[in-house]
Parts: sequence; structure tokens; C-alpha cells
Amino acid sequence: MIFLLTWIPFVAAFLILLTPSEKKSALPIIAKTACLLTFLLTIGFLWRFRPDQPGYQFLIRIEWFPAFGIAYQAGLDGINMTLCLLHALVSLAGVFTAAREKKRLKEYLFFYLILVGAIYGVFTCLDLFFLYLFYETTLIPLYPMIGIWGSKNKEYGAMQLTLFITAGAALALFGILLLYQKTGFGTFDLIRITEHLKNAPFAAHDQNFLAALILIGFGVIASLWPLHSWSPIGYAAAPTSVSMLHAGVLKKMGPYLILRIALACLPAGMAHWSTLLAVLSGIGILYAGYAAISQKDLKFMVGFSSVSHMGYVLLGIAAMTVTSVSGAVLLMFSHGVMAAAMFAVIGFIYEQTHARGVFDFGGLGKKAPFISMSFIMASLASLGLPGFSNFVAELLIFIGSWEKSPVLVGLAVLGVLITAIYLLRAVQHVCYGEFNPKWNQLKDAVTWQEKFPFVLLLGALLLFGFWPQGLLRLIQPAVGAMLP
Amino acid sequence: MIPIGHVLIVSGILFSIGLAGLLIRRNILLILLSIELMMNAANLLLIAGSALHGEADGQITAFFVMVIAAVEVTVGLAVAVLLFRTRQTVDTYDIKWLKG
Amino acid sequence: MNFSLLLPEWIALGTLLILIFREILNGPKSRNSSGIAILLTGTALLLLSLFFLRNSPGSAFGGTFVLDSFAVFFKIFFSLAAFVVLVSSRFFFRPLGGEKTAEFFLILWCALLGMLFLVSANDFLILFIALEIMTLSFYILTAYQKGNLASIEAGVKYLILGSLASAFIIYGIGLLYVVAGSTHFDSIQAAFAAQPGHKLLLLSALLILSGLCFKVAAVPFQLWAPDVYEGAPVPVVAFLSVGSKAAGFALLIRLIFTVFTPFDHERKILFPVLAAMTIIYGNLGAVVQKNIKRLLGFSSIAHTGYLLIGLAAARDSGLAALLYYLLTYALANLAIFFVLSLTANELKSDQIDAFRGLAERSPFLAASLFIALLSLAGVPPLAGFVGKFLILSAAIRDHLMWLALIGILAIPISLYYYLGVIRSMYLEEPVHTASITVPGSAKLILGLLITGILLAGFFQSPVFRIVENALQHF
Amino acid sequence: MITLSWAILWTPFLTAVFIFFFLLSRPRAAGRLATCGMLAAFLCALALLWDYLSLKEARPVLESSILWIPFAPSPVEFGVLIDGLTILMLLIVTGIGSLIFLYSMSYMERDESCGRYFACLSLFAFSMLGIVLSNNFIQTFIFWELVGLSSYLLIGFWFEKREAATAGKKAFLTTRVGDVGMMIGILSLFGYLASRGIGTFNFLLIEERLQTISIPSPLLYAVCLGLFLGIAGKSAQAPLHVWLPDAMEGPTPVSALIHAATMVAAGVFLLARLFFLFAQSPAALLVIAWTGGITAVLAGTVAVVQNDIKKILAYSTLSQLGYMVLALGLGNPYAGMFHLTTHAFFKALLFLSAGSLIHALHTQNIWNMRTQKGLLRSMPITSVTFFIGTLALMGIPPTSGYFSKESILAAASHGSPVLFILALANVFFTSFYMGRLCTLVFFQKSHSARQNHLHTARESGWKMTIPLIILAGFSIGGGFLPLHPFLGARGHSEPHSNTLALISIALAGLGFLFAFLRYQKKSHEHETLDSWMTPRFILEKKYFFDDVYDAFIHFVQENIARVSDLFERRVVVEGGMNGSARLTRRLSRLVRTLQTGVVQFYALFFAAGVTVIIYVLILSGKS
Repeated sequence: MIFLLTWIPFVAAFLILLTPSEKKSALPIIAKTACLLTFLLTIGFLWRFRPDQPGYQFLIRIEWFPAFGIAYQAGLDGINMTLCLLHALVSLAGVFTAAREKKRLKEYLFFYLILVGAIYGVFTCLDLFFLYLFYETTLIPLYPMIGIWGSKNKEYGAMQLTLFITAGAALALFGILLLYQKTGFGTFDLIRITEHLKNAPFAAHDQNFLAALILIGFGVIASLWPLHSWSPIGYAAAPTSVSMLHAGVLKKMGPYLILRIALACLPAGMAHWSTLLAVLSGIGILYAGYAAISQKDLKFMVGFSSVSHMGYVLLGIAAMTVTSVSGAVLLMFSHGVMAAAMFAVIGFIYEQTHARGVFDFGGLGKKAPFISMSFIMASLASLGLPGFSNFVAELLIFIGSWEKSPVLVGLAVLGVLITAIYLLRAVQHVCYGEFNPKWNQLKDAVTWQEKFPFVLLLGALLLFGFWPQGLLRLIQPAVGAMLP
Repeated sequence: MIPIGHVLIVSGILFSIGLAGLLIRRNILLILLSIELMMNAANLLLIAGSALHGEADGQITAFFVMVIAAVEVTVGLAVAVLLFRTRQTVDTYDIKWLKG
Repeated sequence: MNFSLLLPEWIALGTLLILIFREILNGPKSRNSSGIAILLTGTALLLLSLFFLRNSPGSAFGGTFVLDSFAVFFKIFFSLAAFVVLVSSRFFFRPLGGEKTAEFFLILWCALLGMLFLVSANDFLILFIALEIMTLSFYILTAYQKGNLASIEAGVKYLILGSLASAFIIYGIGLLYVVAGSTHFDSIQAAFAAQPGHKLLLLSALLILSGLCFKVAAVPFQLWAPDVYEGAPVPVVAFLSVGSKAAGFALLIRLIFTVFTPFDHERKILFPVLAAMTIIYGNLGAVVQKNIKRLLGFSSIAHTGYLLIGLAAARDSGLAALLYYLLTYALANLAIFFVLSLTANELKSDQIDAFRGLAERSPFLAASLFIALLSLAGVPPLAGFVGKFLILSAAIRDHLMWLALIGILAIPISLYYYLGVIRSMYLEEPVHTASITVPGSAKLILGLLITGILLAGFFQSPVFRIVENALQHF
Repeated sequence: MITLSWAILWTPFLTAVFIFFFLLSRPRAAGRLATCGMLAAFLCALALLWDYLSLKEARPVLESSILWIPFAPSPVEFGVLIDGLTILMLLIVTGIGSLIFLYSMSYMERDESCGRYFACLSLFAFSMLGIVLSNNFIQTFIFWELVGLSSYLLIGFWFEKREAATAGKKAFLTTRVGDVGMMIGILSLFGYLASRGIGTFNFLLIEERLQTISIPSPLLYAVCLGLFLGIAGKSAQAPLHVWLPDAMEGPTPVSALIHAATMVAAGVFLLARLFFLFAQSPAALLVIAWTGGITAVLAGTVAVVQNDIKKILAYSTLSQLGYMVLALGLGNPYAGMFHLTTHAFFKALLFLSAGSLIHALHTQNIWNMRTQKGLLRSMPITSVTFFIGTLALMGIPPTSGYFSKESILAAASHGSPVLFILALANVFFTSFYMGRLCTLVFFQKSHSARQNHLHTARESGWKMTIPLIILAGFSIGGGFLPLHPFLGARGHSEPHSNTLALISIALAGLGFLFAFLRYQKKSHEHETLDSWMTPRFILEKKYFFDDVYDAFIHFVQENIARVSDLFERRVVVEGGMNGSARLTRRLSRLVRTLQTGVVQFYALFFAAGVTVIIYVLILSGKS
């Protein structure tokens, strides 16, 4: 069943390819149906998931390339269950935005579905080869999507994003191959490798080297400072639904793979680098926060903000305690949903006004109350307000990391304040103050199709803000099993 | 019988002369000639080897090499003629539009 | 004598003769369509014969001609490649009209014949003759566009340098013969075993290998490739980059792992260095290119580098990886040049700029080029990725970490210049908006190639089994 | 009892949610629902009080909680803690809250976003009740933040006004600065406790454990200061007080709520709640006491030059909060909470009456408020209640303010003499600025035709006056309320001292008199305040706090941001990203130079390659 998550979008993409592009109305229906199906499927998995049961659930295994010990193996534990839920939410919300694309809709939806399917592949597969395969597959649609449908310096942004992530991925591939080689029993089966390395870990210097490769390689997509610069540029250039998916979900693949490979398989190597990682994350939090303050473009601001928030995630991972890593996973979820909502808002406004400067607007609160409210709520979630799950996640990270590095946690707490500074400033200039008559044509979200993404995303944030246990009960046992 | 060492040296010198000619001369015809010289150096080896081992293989091979060298020169001349027709030159230093 | 082993060659020769007679009988008025029909039949018969022969290894001509699974693999490979190239050349030459394509088919078929013999050669004499048949045909093909200066220049350059390489090879063979007293692989191998460490033997081996490295365009014998790729007609470049390169590697594999096995130590020094230099040179050189054919020339050098890693790495996994890589490379390159053949007459330029907005003029061609280029760049789930994956893991398995690292660091660079072409096609506005029509047969073949790229990327196991099967004698 | 307390907590929340989803466009219904909700909460609080008093134990403490995040090393609870302090605060919050809600129904009548207003107001009450009922640090922090959010939404309620939006943001951010300290305080406390094997955030548990283990005093000092930073943020103590005067941009009932029952009271309440912790660190208490004392005088003096009625009241709140914090810093939570209670009454009263005035006169400037008939005649109830509030604020017996202020002064008299003098001085300033306010607003008649429209000033409706009357009653009688049962555990009342009482009453009277004499005849806005007080300029500039902060933001923070941005653009993007691209292209061009196009060069390269290979592998190899 679990492979359906990956293949429903792929099949839908194929269907879209076969649909003549004149049938404008059929295209969104196919795309939406596919995303809805995967969403429901994910909810179904969530429903049947047994948190108390150790190991992976819904496991499937198809021998694929036996000569190299490659198998199509997929399964869910608490961590990737959470991330699948994140992806289900964001991709469903994103498809509603994507379907509003006016230019070359068919191709856009095709690429979008490929992207969606590949991300599911990354989050469900438990075989290093397929993990990497799907990870890189996400690049195929990204370049044209940003390049064709993007805005502002789109070619440059698309190129940077693609090259940076590829370079990182290539390093990570090197690490994965070394890992494969060194375990020595010829399998890419992540479960077996993990188990094997629990009992017979590598020598310290091997672990250090491998962990460094994985950390740098996947640190790029996790926008670890100073490898982050593609992210604001790329997000600013990308079309809305790509920004949503990328900032919301794709970026989370980095920490996820660091968890799965570096933390689970190479704990000593991780421990070796943890101080450095924590320091870099700390720098990232403050640096990106301050950089966000001086941005005049909303998308750039949110781009830097996402770099800053990924700093928290990495800080939590670096501390390597159950609490902090659980917090990091929860933050991956929360920030993903939040970032998607944020980009959806900006995209919604940009679609109509073709402006997205922090100071271009004013008084939208009266003119477009729904959108403004969504923007405010997303901002509040981002700045770690209780009631949204971001708060719980950050709190857990702080608690869990305090013992390891109190100074950095102190700085990270300060980072929350910095976040508040730029977000509230943005809210004030966009939603408050006098209405700028230039945007008289601006329409609020009226139809349910327009409102749905926001309701879905913000609702999820609130739900798990009040009931964090709903996710933590999945995450915590999985993290506990993963940590030494 | 000539010692094989001498043959090796002579063929080596022949080959080197051919190579030097190829590197120095700018006229395509002379370059083709130099290549012919290099091939013949190889032929010398083949025939000497044939004599050394008392087998005919080497001689047969040498015949084939001669044929091939002839074909090569033929093709080379044809191309040179083409070149001359369009560019009025057979100087290799003049044909460097494709570069960089 | 087991003549049936040479059935494919007989068929190829027969087809060739028919083509020649047709040419003689029809004169300059000969039409393409019948030629294509002949070629189609020829290819089909070729494949059929190979299919029947695939499980009956044997040798002919006193052991100088062998037919093993390795040879069969490459014969199928060459036949298919030749067929694709022939079809593409039909589209390429059709609007040129004045130049007779029948001759072109004929010479190209000649090259194929050379290749067919080449991979079966078990004797240096046969090897050299076959190699020369192939190479000589390529000289003519390269300079085929008589009115085109670039084509002629490329022909001259290829001819001079190719002959130089041939001279080195034959000189090496001569030396070998002096020492070993035979041109037959088996007896030479015995001679090597009897006199290990003989300097002359090593010298001759190195001369021959240098000549072959020229064919595959490995550094430091690579300089010809960009110029020739740029100048030669598109279908020729296609066959050169796929067929000639594959033939070179087939020979390298056969020689290194049969005749030259005593030089394993030297192999382990020489090839990693060559591979590294070739990867770096090819990828760096391609970055600033503006002509797509020239860019592909550099890119083909880069891919030679990856293929050489396969030779450098230990024989078990390295060779299989090499063949897999060769397959994926061939698929992608054939697809790319097929598209170039189709667009050449519409765009009238090889500049990357000319591809601006191709996505709008012909979504199908653009998409094919998109997939093929990304496959070359090694982006999964396309075939190229699996090739790189196998090659790199072979390098790591053989503890060539640094080489693997160079190979990996080159990936983003290569992606950069491939994306440059994609950017032109997809992100920029077209100069002319007239859409390009693609004939059905072209769609079919291109579609098959693209499907092949996708399948070889995702279903690695069956392809790998084919490759392993081809290597069972090594 | 537990059920009752949960009901108190969630009623306003559910009200807010209901309004948010269904009644946003129906202001009247929203107002009614919210008020009823608040009233219900108040009734529950009363019932809770009844139950509590009928318990047999001496000082019962009840607790109940559910595990919110049941993590092994650090379970986070969500619960209620009921003791006297809680019940007292519950009564204040819901009681005064109900009155303010009732008042708002009429005050906000004409605003079209009234639904949003009541939703936010209910949210505000909910957040405050959450703090009051909380039994652990995390929950407190959660509601602490929610209070910040509600204040943000309410102060910036009229968000089309630039100033209002800015003020809301300022309030949120300033209190958040404090919250950073609070979070760090909580984390370091928890970190230490966890390292000793007591991973808990629960107040009672920590209190209990602290009797057996002692925290090293530097750490405790740091913890206390961190927590106090949070408290200073919410309770607007210097130097984090700057948001409070600006917060007057919000609707007046909101100001009343912030100043009387919620927000600023939260800080003092938390100080009292955590007194067991602070009590162990005398050094921290000293800092707290000084902060309180300085804030009191600082605000008292600035109030003297303010011209906006709400701003004067805001500064008076600051100075009264300073008193409370001072009392707690001096180790007397009783006095502090007592003053908090009485202050809640009379400050709510003052704000609501001021609101009534503003509602009727459409101005907030005290120089423009006099009417031809005199306000006393046109708005008798409002005027009288305002006056009662003033008396209570000045601490004139027998109003409630007298008693509470007395106990603080008594406590201060035992502490540092400087602090005591500061406290006394503030008594004078308080009555001076209130005297100035009353004189200008009530005791002068307008002679200018310019203000003719003020003729029409009329008394407000019952929804506004009834709360005023009730609050006035409590302002007078509040001092006699028996608070000991609630606060027994937390300190003591100081023995009554006649001398002190006399001094303070005299100071208060003196201040009022001075003001009356000075402003009786004045009608100009451009009064010149001269040499007998600190230069006016400093006061008008509010001791330069805002300027310093602006400068800090402008010169330090903006520059850090700019430097980050520049670093990003010049170094990371230009140097790292584009730089590597440039390097690649440069190398590429280097490679291109080899492709000379001359065939002989190619051949030479070929030959050289072969030679090198042969040389390396044969000649230099194993020979």
C-alpha cells in the first residue's frame, strides 16, 4: 500500500501528460484528486499507525537490484509518518495554488505531481539507494518550475538552487557509497545497516569522516549556515506552490536524512561534530534572522526566516537528546506547514498585485481580512506563539539542548525575538495602517477553493499546537529507538 | 642475419623521423607522407620479426598495413583536394576555425 | 571453420554489397526510401542472427575471430546504434537534397562492418584491419559535407590525428610481434606470461593503448574531439560518439583483461590518473562552450573519464559498471543527436542560443532533449544516474576514494552546462515561433530511446543482468 | 472545585472561539455573549471562593493536572493550582473583567469590528486566567505569551491608525524581550533541577524540593533575574516600561483591563507566586526592590508633564506598579498583592471614568476637556467616581488606596532609606499630577467659544455608569476587605504606624494643593515649568528611554541587520556562490587555451602524452 503514496502522483502526472492541453478543466481535477488521494491515504496510515509498536510499520520490500543489495523497501516509523503528514498537508494545499497557474498549466501540474511523488518517495523509502534516487529526482521538476513559472531573477535562482543542492547531494552520495562499502555486506537496506552499526559501529575516524560528508551533503538542503544562500534566492524566484513545497517539505529532507543516516548509523561521528553543528546552527539562527530584518521583499524575508528556523531544527538534532530531536522533528513539521501557509499568502497577494515588497502594501486588514488573518496567524506561528505547534517544538528543542549548550540555546531564544521583530514589522506594513488605494482591485479569498489551503494548514498548526501529543506520541518512541 | 636490435633502432629512427615530420611540416601532403613513413617503420618491424621467428604472419600483416596506409593516403589526398578547392590552401596552420 | 559464426558479418557485408549495386545501377538518381528499406531489413536480419548466435560461443579462422557473449553484446549495441544514426541521418540530409545520402548510408554501413569485426578480433591483424575500416569510414563521413568548411576541417584534423594514432598502434603491434612472434592474442598472452616485466612488451602495450585511448578521446589524446564534433555532420558525430567510443572501450576491455593482464600493476597506475584528468578536462572545457556540438564534444570527453574509472577499478564490478555506463551514455547521446538531426535544418545553427524557446516550438523534442541531457548529467531516476552510481561505487570498492570524489565533484559542474542548454530551450523566448513538426517515425524512435533511458534508470536489475552476461568470460 | 476552576478558565476561551467563528459580523450578540461568559466565570469564581472557605484545612492548596507532553525527562503538565492567591486573582480578573466587558458593550457600540473586539477581549481574559491558574512554569509561559498576543491585538485594535499598530507591536516586542529572559530563567532552573534528578516544571514540587536541596546562589541569582526580566516586561518596570504609555492607543476599556486586572497584574502576581524562589536570593530581591522604587518615581515624575488624560493614568499605573514590585522586593508579598487588589479597583475606575469622559467629549487632552458648565454638573456620576478614584490613588483615608499604600510604605521604612524616600516622594508626585488633572478637567470652566461643541456633553448610559458605581464602591471599601485568608502564607501586614500615615497624608494633601493653586487659572497649553523641578525637557522626553531605544534599534540593530545582509550579498552569494562559478569559468577558459585549433599542436600533445606515459611507467618505474 505504502508505495501508492509515491506512485499515485506519478501515475497522475502521466495521465496529465496524456490529457490534451485544451482540456483546461480536466487538468486541475486530476492533480487535485491525486493529492487528495495521497492525503487520505496518509491519514489512513496515521489512523492505523501503532505508536507503541517498535520498528517500522506497513513495511513492504521488493527485491529490486539484488546484485547490489538494493530493494524497494518502504515503511513508516513515527518520524517519517510525521513528515508524510506534513507533505500530505502541504502538497494538498499547494495543488490548489498550483491549479490557479495560468501559463502552461499542463506542464506545471505535471512537474508538480512528479515533485510530490518524489518527495513521498524520500519520506517512505528505507533503502539508501531509493532514498537518494527520489531525493535527486526532485531536482528534475524544480529547475524548469522555477525557471519558467518563477519571478524576479528566476533563471539565476533556479540555477543556484539546483546546483547547490546537487553539489550537496553528490557529496552525500559519496558518503552513502562509502557507508555501503564499509558495512561490507553489500546492502543498501537502511534498516539492516542501522541495526548492524548499532552492534558493530565503525572506528571513530571513519564515523567522523562519513558523518561530515552526510552533514555537509544534506546540510545544504537543510540550509545549514553558510551553505544556505541558495534558499532565499531560490524561494524568491520560485512560483508559489514550489516555494510552498520547497520551504515546507523539501527542505525537511535534509534534517530527515541527517537523522536517518548520520544520527542513526553514525552516532559517534555525529557526536564528534555536534558542537560545530550546534554553533553553525546558532550562527544561522541569528544571522539569518538579522538578514531577514533588512529584507524589503517579503519572499526574501520568509526565505531567510526559513534558514533561521532550520537553525533550530539543526540545533535540536545537534544536541542528540530524545527531547531535542523530537522537538526538531516536530519543528520540521510545524515550520513546514507554517512556511507553506506563509508562501501561500504571499503568493496569493502577488498573483493579483505583482508586488511583494514589505513596504508596498498597507491596510490589507480591512480590504482582505481573510488573507490578512492568515498572514498574521502564520507569522504568529512562526514567531513561536503558544497555541501553534511551532511553540511546542521550539520549547522541546530548548529544553533538550539546554544541558549541552546553554549559551547557544540562549542565543536561540533571542532568535525568537528577532523573528518577532521582522514578522511583526511585515504584518504591520502589509496588513495595518492606511489602505494603499493602488491595490483597489485586490480581492480577498472568497471561494472555498481559495480559502481551503489556508484553513487546512493553519488548522493543522493549531490542532497540533493544542494537542502536540498527537504527533509527539509518534515521534518520541521513534526518536528514542534511534538514539543510542 | 641482421641482429634484431639494429632493426629496432632503425625502425625507431624511422618512426621518429615520421613523427618529427608530422609535427614540423605544415603541408598536408608532406604530413601524409610522414604518416606513411611511420607506418613503414612498423612494417619494418613486422618483417624483421617474421624473419626472426621464421613465420609468415608478419609479412602478411605488413602487406595489409601497406594497403591500409595506401587507403589512408588516398582518403587523405581526397580530403586535401576538397580543402584546397574551398580554401585554396593545404597549410595546416591555416585551418584552425574550429578551436577554443 | 565455423562460418555460421560470422553470419552477422555476412549479412552486413551482403547488405553493403546490395547498397553498392543499387548505387551503381541507379546512379545519382537513387532514392532514399529503398535504401532505408534495405537497411531496415539488414539491421533486422543482423539482430536476428545475433539473437540466434547469442548462446553459441565459438571461434573461427583459426581462433583469430571469436564470438563470445561480449562480442554479441557489442554487435547488438553497434547495430542498434547504427540503425538509429541511419534513421536520423535521413532526417538530417533530406532537406540538403543535393548531397547523395545513399553514399552516406554505404560508408556508415562500412564503419559498422568494421565495428562488427573489431569486437570479435582475437588477433592483432584482424584488430588492426577492422579498426582501420571503421576509422577510414569515419574520416570520410566527417568530411562528408563537401560544401561545409567546418566539415572539411574536421575531416582533415581527424584524418591526420587518427592516422597518427593508427601509426602508434601498428608500431606497437610490430614491436609486439618482434618480441612475441605472433599476432594472435592467445600466443601473445603466453609470451607475456613467459617474460614478465619485458620492457619492450610493456612499451608495445602502452603504444597500442595510447592509440586506443585516442579513439575514446581520453586525456592526453583528447584534443581532436571537440573540433571534430563541432565540424562533422550531426549523424556522424552521433555515431562517432557512440559507436567509435564503444568500439574503443570494447577493445580496451578485451586487450587489458586478456592480452595485457600481466600489466595489472601499470593499469592501476595509468587509468586512475587518465580518468581523473579526463573528467576534469571534459567538464571544465564544456562550461564556457556556446556551440552545442562542441559542448557535447567536451561532455563526451568527460564521460570517457567516467568510463575509464571502470577500467581503473577492479575488474569485477568495474567492467559491469563500465558497460552499464556505456549503455546509458549511448542512449542519451543517440537521443540528443537524434534531436539535433531533426532540428538542424530548422534552426540552421549549432549555437545553444539557437535552441531558445524550443519547448514552445516543439514540446516533444525539447522534452526529449531535457531528459537525455539530465540523464547525461546523472540525475536520477534516469539511466545516467545508475551508470554513475555503479561506476562510483566500483571506484570506492577499489579504494579509489580520491577518484570517486573527483567524479562526484564534477557532477554539479556538468549539470551546470547541461542546464545551460535546458535554460535556452525552456526559459527563453523563441526567436521564431513556427512550430517544428516531427515525423512519426522520428517520434517513435526518439520515444523508444527516451523510454530506454527511463527504464534503464529505474529497472536496473534486468539491464545489469545483460551486462553481466556479456562479461561472463572476463 | 477543580471542575469550577476549569470552567473559569475555558469559558472565556470558548466564548472567544465562538465569536470568532460565528459572531464576527454580529457585534451586539458578540458583546452580550462575551459579557455573559465573563459574568459566568465570575460567578464560578464566587462559587469557588465559597467552596474554598468552607474547606476545613488551614491553608488548603489544591492541584490537578493532566499531562500535556508526557515526555520522560521533562513531562509538561497542564493544570490548575488553587490556593488563596489564585482565588483572589480569579475574583479580581473575572470581577473587574465583567464590569469592563459590560462597559465595553456600550463604549464600543458604534465600532463595526466590535465582534473582533470582544473575541480578543475574551482571549485576553482567558490568557490572564491561565496564568493565574497555572501550576507550572511552562503553562505560565504559554499564557504569558498569550497575554502578550492579546495585548498586541487589542492595543492595535484600530490598526488603520499607524500609531495604534505601532503601539501594539511595541507592546508585544517589549514584553517579548522580557520573555526571552524568562525563558532562559526557566530553562536554567529546569536544567539544574534536571541534573539533580528532579525534572519538573511544577511549582509545588519545586517548592517542596527546594527545601531539601539548595541551588547555588549565582545560578539562583541568574534564574531569578531572568524570571524577573519577564515580570518586568509584563508589569512594565523600568527599563521595559516603555510600551505601557503607548498602549493607550487602544480602546479605553482595554487600557482599563490591561492596567487593572490583566497583563500588568500578571507580573506582580507571578512575583508573588514564585516568591518561594525569589525569597532564597536576597541579591535578586534587592534588584527587584530598586527596580520597583525607581520605576515608581520615574513614572510619577513623567506623569506631571503629560497632557493626555490616558497617558497620565498610564504613568500613574507605572508608578503604582513600582510600589507593588517594591513591596515584593522588600520581601512583603502581602503588601504588594494588597495594593494590586485595591489598585485594580481604583485604576479600573479611573480608566473607565476617563473613558466615559472621552466618550462624551471626544478628546483626550486635559487642556481641552473643560466645559462651560463644568463637568461636575454635566456628568455628575462620572465626575464623582473619577474623583473617588483619584482619592484612592492618592491614598487618602478611608479609601482603599490608603491602606494598601500604607502597608507598602511601612515595609519600605524598614528597608534602604533611599528607597523609602523615593517611595514617599512618589506619594507627593502622585497627588500632584492627579491634582493637576482634576483641576484642569473639573475645576475650570471654559471661556472659549472654540469648544462650544462640548456643551452637549452628557452622562453616559447605564451600561457605563453601573460599572463605575460598583468600582467606586470597591475603591472606597476595598481597604477593609479581609485579604489575610488569601495571602496568609505570603507575608504579613506591617504594624500600623501613625507617624508614617500622617507623613503620607500630609504629602498627598500638599501635592494636590500645590497643583490646584498652580493650575487653577491656567488655560494655556504652553505652560512653562520652571526651576523648582527637574528640567521639563527631561520629563517630556520621559528620561530619554524611548530615544535611547530608538537609537539602539537604529544604530545597533539595524546595522547588525545591514551587515548581515551585506555579508550575505557580498561574501556568501558574491564570494562563495558566484565566486565558485567564476572560478569554474576561469578554469574552463584555461582549458580552452589548449584547444588551439592547430592540428600539429594536437599531434604534439599526443606525442608528449605518450612520451610522459612511457617515461613514468617504464623508464622511471621499476628500473
